Amino acid sequence: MFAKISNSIKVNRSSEYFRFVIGQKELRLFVLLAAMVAIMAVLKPDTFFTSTNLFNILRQISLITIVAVAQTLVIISGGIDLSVGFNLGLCGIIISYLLDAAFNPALAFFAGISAGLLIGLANGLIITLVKLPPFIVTIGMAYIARGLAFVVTEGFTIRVTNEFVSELANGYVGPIPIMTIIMFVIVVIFSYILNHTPFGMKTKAVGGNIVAAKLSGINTVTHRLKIHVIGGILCGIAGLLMIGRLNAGNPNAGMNYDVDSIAATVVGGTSMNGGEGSILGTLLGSMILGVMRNALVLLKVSMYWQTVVAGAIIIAVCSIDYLTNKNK
Amino acid sequence: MFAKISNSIKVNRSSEYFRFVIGQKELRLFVLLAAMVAIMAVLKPDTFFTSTNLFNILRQISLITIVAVAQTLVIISGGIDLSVGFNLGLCGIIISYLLDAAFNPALAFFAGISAGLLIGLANGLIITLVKLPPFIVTIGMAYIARGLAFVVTEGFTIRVTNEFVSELANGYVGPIPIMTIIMFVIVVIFSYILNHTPFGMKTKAVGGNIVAAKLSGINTVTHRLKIHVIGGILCGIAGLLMIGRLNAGNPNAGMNYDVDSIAATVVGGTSMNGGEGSILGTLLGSMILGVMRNALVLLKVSMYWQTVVAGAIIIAVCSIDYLTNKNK
Amino acid sequence: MNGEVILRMKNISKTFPGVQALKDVSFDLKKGEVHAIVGENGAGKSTLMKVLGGVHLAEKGEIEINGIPVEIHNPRDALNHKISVIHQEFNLVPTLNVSENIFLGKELTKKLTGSLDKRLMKKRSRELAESLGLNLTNYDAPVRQLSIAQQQLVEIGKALFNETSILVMDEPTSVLTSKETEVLFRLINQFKKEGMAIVYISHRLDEVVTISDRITVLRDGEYITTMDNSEKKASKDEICAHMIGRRIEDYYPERKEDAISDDVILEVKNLTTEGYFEDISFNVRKGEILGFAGLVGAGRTEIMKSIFGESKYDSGEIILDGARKKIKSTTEAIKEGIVLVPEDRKQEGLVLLMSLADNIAIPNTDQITSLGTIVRRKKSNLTNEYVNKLSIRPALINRPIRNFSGGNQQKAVIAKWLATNPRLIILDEPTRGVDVGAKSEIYTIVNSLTEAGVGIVFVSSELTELLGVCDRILVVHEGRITGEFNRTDATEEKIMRAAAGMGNEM
Amino acid sequence: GGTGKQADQPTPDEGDKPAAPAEKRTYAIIYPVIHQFFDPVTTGAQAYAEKLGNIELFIHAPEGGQVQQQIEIVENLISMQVDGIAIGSTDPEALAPYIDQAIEAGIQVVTFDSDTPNSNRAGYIGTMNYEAGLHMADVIAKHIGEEGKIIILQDVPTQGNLVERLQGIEDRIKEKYPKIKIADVQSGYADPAKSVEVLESMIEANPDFVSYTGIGGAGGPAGIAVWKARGWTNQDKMNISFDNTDENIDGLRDGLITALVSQRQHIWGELIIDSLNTLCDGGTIEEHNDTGTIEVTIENIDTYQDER
Ligand SMILES: Nc1ncnc2c1ncn2[C@@H]1O[C@H](COP(=O)(O)OP(=O)(O)OP(=O)(O)O)[C@@H](O)[C@H]1O
Ligand SMILES: Nc1ncnc2c1ncn2[C@@H]1O[C@H](COP(=O)(O)OP(=O)(O)OP(=O)(O)O)[C@@H](O)[C@H]1O
Ligand SMILES: [Mg+2]
Ligand SMILES: [Mg+2]
Repeated sequence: MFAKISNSIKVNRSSEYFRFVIGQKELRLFVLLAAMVAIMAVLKPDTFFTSTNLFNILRQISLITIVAVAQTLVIISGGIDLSVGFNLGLCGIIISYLLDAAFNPALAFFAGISAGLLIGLANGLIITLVKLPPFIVTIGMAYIARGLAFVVTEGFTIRVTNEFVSELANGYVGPIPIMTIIMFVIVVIFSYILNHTPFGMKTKAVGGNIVAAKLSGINTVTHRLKIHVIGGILCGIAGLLMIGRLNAGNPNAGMNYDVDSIAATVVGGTSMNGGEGSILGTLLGSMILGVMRNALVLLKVSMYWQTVVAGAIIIAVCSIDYLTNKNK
Repeated sequence: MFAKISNSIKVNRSSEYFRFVIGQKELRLFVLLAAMVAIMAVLKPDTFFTSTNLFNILRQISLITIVAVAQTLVIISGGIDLSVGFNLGLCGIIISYLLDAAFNPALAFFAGISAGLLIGLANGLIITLVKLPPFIVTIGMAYIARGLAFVVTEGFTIRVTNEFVSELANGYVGPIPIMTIIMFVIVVIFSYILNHTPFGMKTKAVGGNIVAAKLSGINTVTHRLKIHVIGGILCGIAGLLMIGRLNAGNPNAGMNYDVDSIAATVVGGTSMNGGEGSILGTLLGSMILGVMRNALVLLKVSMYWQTVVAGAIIIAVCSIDYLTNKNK
Repeated sequence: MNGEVILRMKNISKTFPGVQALKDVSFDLKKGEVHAIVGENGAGKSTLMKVLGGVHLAEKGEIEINGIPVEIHNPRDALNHKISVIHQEFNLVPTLNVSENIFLGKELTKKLTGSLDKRLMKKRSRELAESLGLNLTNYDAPVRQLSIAQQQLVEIGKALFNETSILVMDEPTSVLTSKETEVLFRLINQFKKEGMAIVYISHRLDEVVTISDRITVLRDGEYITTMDNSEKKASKDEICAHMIGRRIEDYYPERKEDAISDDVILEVKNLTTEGYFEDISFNVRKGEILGFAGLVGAGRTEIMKSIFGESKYDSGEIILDGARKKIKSTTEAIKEGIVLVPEDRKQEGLVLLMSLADNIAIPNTDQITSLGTIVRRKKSNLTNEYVNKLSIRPALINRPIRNFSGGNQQKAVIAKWLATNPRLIILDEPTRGVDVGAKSEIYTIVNSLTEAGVGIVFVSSELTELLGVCDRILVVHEGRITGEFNRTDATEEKIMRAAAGMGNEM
Repeated sequence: GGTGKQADQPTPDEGDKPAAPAEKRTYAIIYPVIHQFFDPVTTGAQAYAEKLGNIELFIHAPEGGQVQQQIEIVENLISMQVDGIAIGSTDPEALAPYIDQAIEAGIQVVTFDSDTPNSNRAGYIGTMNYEAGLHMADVIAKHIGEEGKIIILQDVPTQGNLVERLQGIEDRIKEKYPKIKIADVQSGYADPAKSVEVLESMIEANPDFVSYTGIGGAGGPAGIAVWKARGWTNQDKMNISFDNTDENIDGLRDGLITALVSQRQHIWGELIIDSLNTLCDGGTIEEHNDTGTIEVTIENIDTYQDER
C-alpha cells in the first residue's frame, strides 16, 4: 500500500509535467507564430498586415502543408519520405499530360493521384519487404519519379488550361483561397485520424516500438503500406493543386518539398524518432516558415542573406522550442 | 561442465558465421563492382575499358568519396549530416575568395578548411548541447552555408588560378590522378582509425548505444563534437579540391553531395542506425555508383531516362546486398 | 474441465544461425494449472514460448490446442487462439500512455463514429491497474515515464485484457519486489480457479515452487524432465541439479569477517535531489558489501547514478578516501575508481552490436593501446584474463555480445569494470534475469573482490539475496534511508517494515 | 562579328534619356535563379537608377531556381505594392497568371531573359532563345567547317529558355548542315561538379567529337575544367558555348574556348528601367525588344560589348 502511495506521488509529479508539455506544445508554437505576426504587423503594417497578404501566405503554405501532413504521418510511423517532392511533381505531370491529350479530366485526375498512390506503395513494399532503410529507398524513388517526369515531358512544361484545376488552386470562397480550405480539411481529417481512431493509435505504436506493435497483433507490414499509400495519395492531390497553381505541369515543381516538408514537421514538434507527433503542430510549423519567407521579402532582406537567415531561423525555432520546453 | 562444452560448440559455429558475414560484406560489394566492370568491358571495350576512362572514373569519385568518408563517420556515430555539400561549397568559396584577394595561399587554405571545421563544430554543438535532431540541424546549417556562399560571392563564381590547387585536382603521379591518391590516403587513414584505434571503437559505441557509451565513461558530447569537426575538416579538404577541379569557386558546387554521400555510404553497407559500418565499404559504394553514372553515359542512355535508371540501380544494389546477405 | 490438456507442443525444434535453440522439445499444459519452465540462461525457455506466441516459426514440430492441430504464423494467430504472452523483453510502446498500450490491437471504439472511446479505455485500464496495485494519478503520461516495475505491471495488465485461455508469463517478476509479486500471485491463483492455463517462467526458484503445479526443466534446448509440484514441495536442489547438470555447493559463499577493513572508501553526506531522494548519508568500507533494499521506485537507482556522476544532485557531499569530490561525469567517477553496473544491462550496460571483447575494452582502451593503436593481442589477453576469471561462457571473445545469455552478459559488464581496477563497485540489480548457476557465480565473484579490498554497493530487490550476500543492509523508502541492519540482526520481516516506511530502527 | 538580330534601342551613351520620375518609385527585378550571368543586369540597372535618381531597386531571385518560390516572391511583391516588376520567369506558363495578378494590382510588368508570352506583360527585353540556338548552330558550323560530330551538355532539361536554345540548334543543323551530327546530349542539372563528370564521360563515349557546346550556365565552365585537366586547347577540340560570364571570357582568353555566343545582358538593366519608367508614366513599349546575340571570339573579345 505504501509503495502505491509513494509511486503515485512521484509519478504524478513527472507525468503532470509531461501532460503540460504535450498539451502545450501546439500552444507554444502558436505563441511563437503570433509573436512573429505581431512583430511584422508593427514593422510593416501596410504591406504585411493586410488581408490580401495574410491570405496570400495561407495560400502559399497550403501545398507544402498538405505534403507535410503526408510526411508527418510517415515520420510518426517511424519512417521518412524523401520522394514526396518528385512524387508530387510526377503526379502533376501525368495529369497535365493527360489533360493536354484531351483525356476526360476526371480520368486524368484519377490517373495522376493513382500514380502518387503507386509510388507510395512501391516505397512501402520495398521498405517493409526488402527491409531497406526508408531514407535510401525514398531517395531512389525520388530519382525514379523525377526521371519519369522528364521522360514524359522531354523537358518541356505542359500547359494546363483546365478551368476546374485552375479554380481549385486559384479560386476563393469569400476571401479564403480554395486551396487553403482544402488544406484545412486535410489537416482536420488527419489530425482526427491520428488522435481519435485505432488507425492513428496503431500508427504511433508502429513508430514507437514496432516489435510491441507486432506482438499486439497489428499487421505492421500492411499498416506501414497503408501509411505510404496515404502519403502517396496526398502527394497526388498536392500534384493536382500544384499544376493549378503553376498553370502547367513542370517536372521540377516539387523540388525541395522533401526537405521543406520535413522542416515543417520538425518545427511543428514531431519527433524524428517516430511514435509521437501532431498534425496540428505541422500546420503551425508550416505557417511559421511561411510567415518567415514572406517577412524576409517584405523586409527587403537581400536575396543573398535570405538563405542564411532562413537556415538560422529554422534552427532557432527548434531550439527555442526545446529550451522553453526544458525550462518548464 | 557439460553445459560449457556444448555451449562453446554452438557458439563457435555462430561466431564464425558472424565473422564470415562481416568479413564478406566488402567482398560482396567488390564482386558486384567487378561484375559491373566486366559487363561494361564486354559491352563497351573501346570506350569503357580504357585506362583513361577507368582513371577518369577514379578521379570523378574522389571528391564524393572524401565527403562520404565524413558522412560515414557521422552516420556510424549515430548522426547524419545534410550540410556536407554546401559546407564543401562554402569552404571552396572562401579559399577562392582569399586567393583572389591575393592572400598567402597557405593562409587561404587554412581559412577555408577552418571554415569547414567551424561548420562541423556548430553542427556538433547544436546537436549535442541543444539536443536537436541532426537531420534538422544540418539542414539548417546547409541553408546557412549556402547563403554565406552567396553573400561572399554575390552569386559570382570566383576564378581560381593557383597552380598548386590546380595541380592537386588535375595532376597525375604516373597515370594516377593526385586527387585519387589523396582519396585513397584518406580512406586508408580513416579505415584504420575506425577499426584499430580507441577513437574508432568509441565512435561505434556512441552510435551503437549512446547510453551505454556514456555509462562506460566515454564523454559522448566531446566525442560527437570531434566526429563533426573531423567531418567538417574533410569537407574543407574536399572544397579545396573542388575549386581546383572547377578552376573556380562556384557557390553551386557541392549541390547534391549530401544525398550522394549518403547513397555511397548506404550502398557501401553502413547501417543508417549507427554503430556499425565500413569506410572501405563506402569507397566501394562510391565506386559502384561512379561506374554506374559513367556507364549510363557511355551506353548513351537518354538523359531523360538516366535519372530513372540511377534511382532504380541504387535501390537494386541495396536490395541485392540485402538479399544475398539473408541467404547466407 | 480443469485438468484437461489444453495445449500440446510436440517435438519442437528451432535453429537460429549457428545455434540450435530447441531440440525436439515437447511440452503440455492443462487447464487450471500453473506450469513452470525453468532452465539456465539460453536454455530455450523464451524461444519455446515465442514459437507458441507466433514470434518465431519452428522448423519442426506440432502444436495442438484442445486436441486440434493449429498453425501459428504470427502474433495475431496466437491471439486468435486465445494465447496471451507477456514477453521477457519489455514490449510496450514508450510513446503511448497506459490505456493506449493496454488496448493496443484491441481498441475500444464508439459505435457511431468508429473513433476511439478514450474515456472508456481509460476507465477500464484504471480499474485493472488498480487491481494490480499500479496506482497512477495520470494515465495520460507516456509509459516511458514509468519505472521499469510499473511498466511491467502495465504489460501484465495488457495481457489480462486479451480474451485468454493460455497465459504465458516469461519472467514477470524479475523487476518486481515481493510486494507486487504477492499481488501477482493472488491474481494467478484466481485465474487458475477460472480455468485458465498458465505458463510461468522464472529464475527465482522460491517463486516457482510456491506458485506452480508442475515444473518442466530445459537444458541446452533439450527437454530434461517434468516434475510434479502439486504439493508445493519440490526440492530446489533437485531442480538446480536438473537445470545445470550438477549440484551447486555453496549458493551464497561464506563471508570472511576480516575482509572488511576500517578504511572508509566512500562517504556520502546528506545527498539530495528534489523529487527523487533526500538526505542520503552512508559510508562504504574497504572489503565491505553494503546492500540497498527498497520497494520498486524507492529511488535507489537514482542515488547510485548520482554517485556515479551520471545524474546531477542538488546538494550534499561525496567524500572519497577522506577528500571531498565533486564528480561531474561518469568519466571522472571511473578515474576516481567508482564504477556502476547498471540495472538494465541491454539498454545501459552493453553495446549490443559489439563483440564481447570490444564491450570489455571500451573503458579500458588505455591498457590495450600502444602508439594510438589498439593492439589485437593486448585486447585478447585482457579480455581472456577476465573471461577466465569470471568464467564467461562461451569464451569466444569475438562473438557479438547480443548472442550471449543474460548471465554471461551480466558477467561481461562486471568484467569490463574489473579491468579498470576500481575501488568501489556499485551493482544495481546485478542478478536480474540471471539463472541460479550464474547468480551463484556472481556472488562468488563479488565475494572474492572484497578480499582484494574493493568496496561493494549491492542494490537488489530480492531480500533473500541481500541477506545472503551483504555485510550491512540499508533500506530506502520514498527516497529516504529508513533502516540500517547488520548481517547478524537483519531479517526479512524487519527489512520489509522499513521498506514500507513502518520501521523506526534508525 | 555579331550576326544575331539587333535591337533598335538607344545605347547607354546616347543623350535622349527620360528624366528622373517625378515621384519615388520602387522597381523589383526578379531573376530566375541566383547566377553571375545576371550581374551585369544588376550593375547596369543600379548605376542607371542612381544616375536618374528617385528610383529604389529591389533585386531578388529564388536561390535554386524553384518555380513555386518565384511565384511566392511575385505574390509578396504585390503585397509590397512596388511600382514595377521585371521578371525572368523560371517557368513561363506557371508565372503568367501571377504576372497578370500583379498587373491587375496596378503594377507595371516587363519580362526579360525568358519571356512569359501568355501573360499581359507589357513587353519582353532580352534574347530570343530559339534564334540564339540558330545562331549557335551557325557559329559551330563555321568553326568546324560544317562537318563533324558535336556533343552538347544541357543544364536542367526543363528550363524553358535552354530547351528553346537546344531546339534552335537541332533545327538549324537538320535544315542546313547535313554533315554535322549531334552525337550526344546529356544533362548536368546545373551542378558544376556533375557537369564536369558527365562531360568527361561523354567525351570517353565519343572520342571522335570535334566540338562541344554547353547550353546553360554550367556548360562553358565545365568544358574549361575538362580541357584544362586534359591539357587540351581549342586547337585539340572546340568548346563553343553560351554566354559571356567571366569564367567563359577567361576561358576564351586562355585558349580553352573557341567561341562564345553571348547575350547582351549588360544593356538589359537600363532597358528595364527605361521601359518601367515609360510604362509608369503612361506610355507604351515594344512587345519584343530582342537584344540579340553576339559571337565572341578572341578577335573581338575587347570590343564585342560595343557592337550592335
Ligand atoms: N533472435 C535470435 N537470434 C539468434 N539467436 C537467438 C535468438 N533468440 C534466442 N537465441 C538463442 O537461442 C538460445 C535460447 O535462447 P532463449 O532466449 O530461448 O533462452 P532462455 O531460456 O529464455 O534464457 P533466459 O533465461 O536468459 O531468458 C540462446 O542461445 C540464444 O542466444
Ligand atoms: N526517466 C525517468 N523519468 C521520470 N521519472 C523517472 C525516470 N526514471 C525513474 N523515475 C522515477 O524516479 C523514481 C525513483 O526510481 P529509481 O529507479 O531510482 O528507483 P529504484 O529504487 O531503483 O527502483 P527500481 O527497482 O524501479 O529501479 C521512480 O518513482 C521512477 O518512477
Ligand atoms: Mg528468456
Ligand atoms: Mg532501480
